[in-house]
Amino acid sequence: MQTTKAKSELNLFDRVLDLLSLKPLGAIGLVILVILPLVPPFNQEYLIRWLCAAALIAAASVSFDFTAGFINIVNFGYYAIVGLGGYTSAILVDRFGISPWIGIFVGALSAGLLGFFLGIVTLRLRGIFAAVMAWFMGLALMGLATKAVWLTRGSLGLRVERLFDSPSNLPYYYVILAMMLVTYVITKGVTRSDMGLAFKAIGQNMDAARTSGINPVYYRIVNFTLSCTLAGLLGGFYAHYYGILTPEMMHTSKTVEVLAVAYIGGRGSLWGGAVVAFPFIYAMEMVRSSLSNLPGLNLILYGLLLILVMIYYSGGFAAFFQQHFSKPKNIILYYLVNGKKTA
Amino acid sequence: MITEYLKKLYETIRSVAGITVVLAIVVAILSSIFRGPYIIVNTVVTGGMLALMSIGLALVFGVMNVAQFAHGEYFMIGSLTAYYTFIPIERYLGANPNAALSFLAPLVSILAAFCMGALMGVLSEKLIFYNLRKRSRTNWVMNSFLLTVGISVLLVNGHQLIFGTELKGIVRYWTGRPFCIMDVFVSRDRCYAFILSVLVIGLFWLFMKATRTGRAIRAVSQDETGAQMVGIDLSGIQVLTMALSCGLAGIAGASLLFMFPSYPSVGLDPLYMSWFVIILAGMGNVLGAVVGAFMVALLKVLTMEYIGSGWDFVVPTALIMLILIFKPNGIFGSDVRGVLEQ
Amino acid sequence: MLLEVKNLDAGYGFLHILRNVSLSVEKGEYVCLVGPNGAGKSTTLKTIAGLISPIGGEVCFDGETISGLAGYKVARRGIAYISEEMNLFSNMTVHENLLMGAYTVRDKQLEKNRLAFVYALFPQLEGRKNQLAGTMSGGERKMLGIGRALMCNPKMLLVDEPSFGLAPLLTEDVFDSLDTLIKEGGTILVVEQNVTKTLDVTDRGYVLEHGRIELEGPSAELARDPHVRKAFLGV
Amino acid sequence: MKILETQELSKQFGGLIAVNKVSMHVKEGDIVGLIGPNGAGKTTFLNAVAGLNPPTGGRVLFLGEDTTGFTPEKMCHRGLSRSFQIPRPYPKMTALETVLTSAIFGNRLRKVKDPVAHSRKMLSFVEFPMAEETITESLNTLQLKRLDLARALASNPRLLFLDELAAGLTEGELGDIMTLIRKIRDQGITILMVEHIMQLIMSVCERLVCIQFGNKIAEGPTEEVARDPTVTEAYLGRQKKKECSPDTHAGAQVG
Repeated sequence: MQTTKAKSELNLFDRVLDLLSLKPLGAIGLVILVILPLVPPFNQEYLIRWLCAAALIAAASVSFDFTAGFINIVNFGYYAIVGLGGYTSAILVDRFGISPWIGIFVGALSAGLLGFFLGIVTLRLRGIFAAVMAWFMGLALMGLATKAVWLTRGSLGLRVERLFDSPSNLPYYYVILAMMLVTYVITKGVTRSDMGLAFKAIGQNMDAARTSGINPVYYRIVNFTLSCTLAGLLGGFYAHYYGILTPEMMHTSKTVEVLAVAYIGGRGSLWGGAVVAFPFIYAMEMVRSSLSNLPGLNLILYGLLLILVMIYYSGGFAAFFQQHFSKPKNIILYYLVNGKKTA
Repeated sequence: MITEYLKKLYETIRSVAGITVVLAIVVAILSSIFRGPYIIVNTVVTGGMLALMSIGLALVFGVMNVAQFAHGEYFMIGSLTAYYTFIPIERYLGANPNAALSFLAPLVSILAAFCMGALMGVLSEKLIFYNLRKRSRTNWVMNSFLLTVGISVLLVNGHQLIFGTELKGIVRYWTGRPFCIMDVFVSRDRCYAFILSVLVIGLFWLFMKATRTGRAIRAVSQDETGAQMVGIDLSGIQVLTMALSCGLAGIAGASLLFMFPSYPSVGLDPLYMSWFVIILAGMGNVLGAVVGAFMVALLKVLTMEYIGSGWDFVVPTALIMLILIFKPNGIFGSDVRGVLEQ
Repeated sequence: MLLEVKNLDAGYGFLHILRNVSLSVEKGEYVCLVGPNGAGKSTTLKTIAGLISPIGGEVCFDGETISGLAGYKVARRGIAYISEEMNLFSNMTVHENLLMGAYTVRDKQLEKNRLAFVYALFPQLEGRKNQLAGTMSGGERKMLGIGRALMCNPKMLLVDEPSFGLAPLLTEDVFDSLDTLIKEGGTILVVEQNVTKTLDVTDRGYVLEHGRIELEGPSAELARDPHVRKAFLGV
Repeated sequence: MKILETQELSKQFGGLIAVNKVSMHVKEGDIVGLIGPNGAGKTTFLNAVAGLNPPTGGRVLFLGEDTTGFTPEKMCHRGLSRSFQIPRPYPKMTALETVLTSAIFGNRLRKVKDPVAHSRKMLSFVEFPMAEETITESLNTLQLKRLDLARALASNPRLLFLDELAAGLTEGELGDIMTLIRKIRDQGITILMVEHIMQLIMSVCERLVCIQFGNKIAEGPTEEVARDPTVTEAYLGRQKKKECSPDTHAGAQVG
C-alpha cells in the first residue's frame, strides 16, 4: 500500500526489514532466537531440542493461520499434510537415494498438490463442512500411512536419513529457524499484497467480496495450495530431523496443538502464533519434565488456555499487543514496535 | 387406498435416501448369503451402539448448532464410570454371591455412566457454551466446534492425569454361555448391549415424540424464535439437550466396556464413526442418524470382511468425503437451517 | 391499562431503530401500529415480546414491568406474539404445532378446550391435523400461527403483518378471524402495511415513522389524515 | 439506450416462485425505482440479475450482452455493482480496506492506476464521516451504508443497484441520501433502486417498476405508476368495504 517514493526514502536497514515484513522488534526477536542456543544455559542439547520443536510449531502455526485466519477455513487435516510431505520426502530418499535436501522440496510439492486438490473439493463447502472435509482427508491419509505397510512400514515407523551426520541439534535449529522465517516472509508478503485483501474479503463476507469482483474459487485454491506446500516443507524437516516417521504424527491431536498455538497467538495476525510458540512450548516442556509424575498436565493447560482464549479473548496475544503496546509515546519504542513511518 | 400407499412407498424408495437404504439392505443380505450370517449379526450389534452415539451428536447439532468434537470423550467418561462402579460390585459379589445383585450390577453401572455423562454434559454447557453464547454469536458453529476441541483435549488428558493410561476393562458383564443366533455364537454381553441400545433408542424416541419436554426439544431445533414465542425456556432446553446427548454417549461407552476397555483416547474411534454417521445421514437429523448408524456399521463390517481389517477406517472416510463433495446435506437431508451458510 | 410502552428505545446491536416510542393498549382494545416499511413497527413488537432487549425505556404489562425479560418469560405472562414469518415448527404436524402453543398450559382440560376453540375458529386446520406445517400454503400457515398463539389463552395478542405474503382474499380471512377474537373479548396490537384495511377494522391507531410515533388517534380519524396518505404513497 | 433488460426473468426456490416472468428494462442515465410490498421478490430480483442467486428462467441482457447466469464477480467486471440492504461489509477490515477491495478487484477490465487514491476519493464522495482506519465493526448504520455505497462505487460501475439504501434512516438523513443519489447519477451512473420510503422514490426516481408476489404489476413514469389503481391497492389495501363473506371463505379453502 505504500507508494514507491516513500520506500526509496528509507535507509537500507529499514528497506530490508520492510522486504521481510518485519518490524524492528521482530528483527530483534529473531536475532535473540539466533544467538539463544549459543548462550548458557540454553546451549544444552535438550534445550536446543525444545527450541527446534518450538520453531517447528511456530512455523506450522504461521502457515496454518494463513488459511484459518484469512479465508476463515480451519484446516483440520493440517498435520496430515505435514505428514504427507514428510513421508514423500522420506520414501524418495529411502528408495531412490536422492539427497534429503531435494526430497524436502519434492515432499513440499506433493503436499502442495494435495492442497490444490483440497482447495477444489472444499470449494462448495463453507465453514464447518470444509473443516470436517479436511479433517476426514487427514484421517484417510493417516489410515493410508498405517495400512500401506509395504511403503511406509505402517506403525512400525519408517527410519529416515537425517539431514546432517552430526548428532548435534544446532544445525537443525538453524534450518528450521530459516524455514520459519521463509514461511513467515512468504505468507506475510502474500497477505500484504492485494491478494491478502482478497483473502480477508472472502473470509469475512463472501457475498460482498463477490460483488466487488473477487473470484473466490481462484483465491481459495491459491491459499490452500500455498499453505499446504509450506506444511509439506515443514514435514520434510520433521522427517529428516527426528529420523523416524510413524502414522501417529499425522494425528488430529497434532493439528490441535498447532491450532491452539495459532489461536492463542491471535488469528489473522500470522506473527502471533510464531511469537507465542517459543515461550509456550518451553513452558509446556518444563511442566512435562518437572512434573513427570503428573502426565498430561501440560496438555490440560493447553486445552484450558484454548478454551479461555476462545471465549474471553478471541483476538489472542496479537490483539492484546495491538491494544496495549502498539502506540507507545516514546519515539524509540514506537520505532521498535511499528518500524519507520513510510507513508 | 392400497395403491396410494404403494405409490407413496415407491416415491420414497426412488429418492436418494430410499435407494441407499434399499441398496444397503440388499448388500447386507447378499453378503450374508455368500459369507455367512455373522455379517448381519455383527452389523446389527455394532449399529445399535453407534446409533446411540450418533443420535446424541445429531441432537446437539440440531438443537444447539454445536458440532461436537468431544463426543467420544463422553463415551470415555461412560466407560470409566462403568468400570469404577462395576469392579467394586463384582468384588463384593466374589465374597458374597447374590443372584439378584449379579443381574443388576451391569445395569447399575450403565445407569451410573448415564448420570455421569449427563453431569459432564451439563457442566460443559454451563461453564463453556453458555459463556461463549453470551459473549458472541458470530461465527458460532466454527467457534463452538473449536471449543469442543478444547474440551476434548482437556478430558482426554484429565483422564490420563487422574487415572493413568493403562487399560481399565472387564472381561464380561454377564456370565453364561453365548447365545446362538443363526448359527453364529454371540456373546451374552453383545446381545444384551444390542437389546439395551434398542431399548434406550425406543425410550428416547418415545420421550421426543410423546412428552412435553421432548416436543420442546424438537421445537427448539426447528425454530428457536418460535420456541421462545410459545414460552419455552431456551437455556433450560439447551442444558437438557447437552445432558441427554452426553448421557447417551455415556451409556454407549458403559455397555461396550467389555469390548473397549477404558483408556484416555478410547473415544476417538466411536467419535469418528458417529461423525461418519451424521455426515452420511445429514447433520442434525436424529432419525436419519439411527438409520445411518446401521449403514455405517454395515460398511465397516463389509470392509473388514472383503478388504481387510484396518481398512475399515480408510474406506468409510473416502466415502464420507464423496458425500461431502456431492451431497453436503447428507442423504436424508439436514434439518438444521443455515448450516451451509455459516 | 393492559400494556403500556414508555419512551422505548431499541435496535439491533449498534443499529438504533426505535426512538422514544410510547404507546398504550387498553383491555379489549383493537389497536394498530402502521407506518412505512423500515419505520420500526416489527422492532416495536419484538421488543415488547422480549425478543430484543430495549436500549432504554420501559414496557409495562398488567401493572408489572416486563422490559428486559427473556422472550419465554414474556410469553408466560400472557403476551402471545405472532411474527411476520410465523416461526412455525415446520417438521411437526399441525396438531403438534398447536400443542406446542399450549406449552405453558399445564391443565389438560384447558388444553383440550383451547384446541377445540382453535379448531372451531379455523376449521381448515382440523382437516389438516396431521399435515406437516412446512408443507402448508401461506394462508394456512398464517392461521396455524394465530391458532398456535391462541393455544396458551393469552391476555393479549401482538400480530406482526397478518397480510404478509398473502393474496387479498386470504388477508380478508385472517382479518376476519382477528375480528372474531376481539368480539370475544381479546386484546390485539396489530402491525400492518395494508393501511386502509387496518384502519378500517381497528379502534385506534398509531403511525410510526423513522422510529418515532408521528400520529395517534382513533382509526377513522387517521384514515382521513392527509399525512398518512402522504407517508405511504408520497402523494 | 437500454443498459439493462430482463426478459421473462424467473426465480424459483423449490416450489416457491419468488420472481415470476418479470420483463423490464432500465435506460442509460435513468434512476429507476423498484417498489412493491414486503416479500414481493424485489431483492430476489436484484440478486437474480446480479448473479448472487442465478435465475431459473428467462434472460438478462446487460449492455446488450446476454449475462444470464453470470457470477457476481463477472457482472462486477462488466460494470454492475450493488449495495446491500443490510450492509455487512468485512467486520475486521478498516473502512479504507473495504473500499480498496472493490477498487482493486472490481476494476480488472479498466484498471485504476492508484487504487488507494481512488478509494479515498470514493470515501470523500459519499461523505464518509469517519477516519479511514476505522474498523467497520464499530460503525453505525448510516456510516455503514455510506461505506457500502463507496465500496459499490469504487468499481466504477455503469449500473448501480441500491437495495433499500434509506431503510432505518431518520428524516434528516433522508435528505442527504437523496442528494447523494442524484450526485451519483450526475457521474453518469445509472441507478436501479429498491426502496420503500415513498417520499424518496417520488422525489428521486424518473421511472418506477412495481412488483407484487413476484409479478410485475406496473411499469412507467413515476407519477403514472403512483396513480395506478393496482399499485395503490397493493400498498393501501382494497378501498372497498368487506364483501359477502361466503365467497371469501370458498376462495380461502381452495387456496
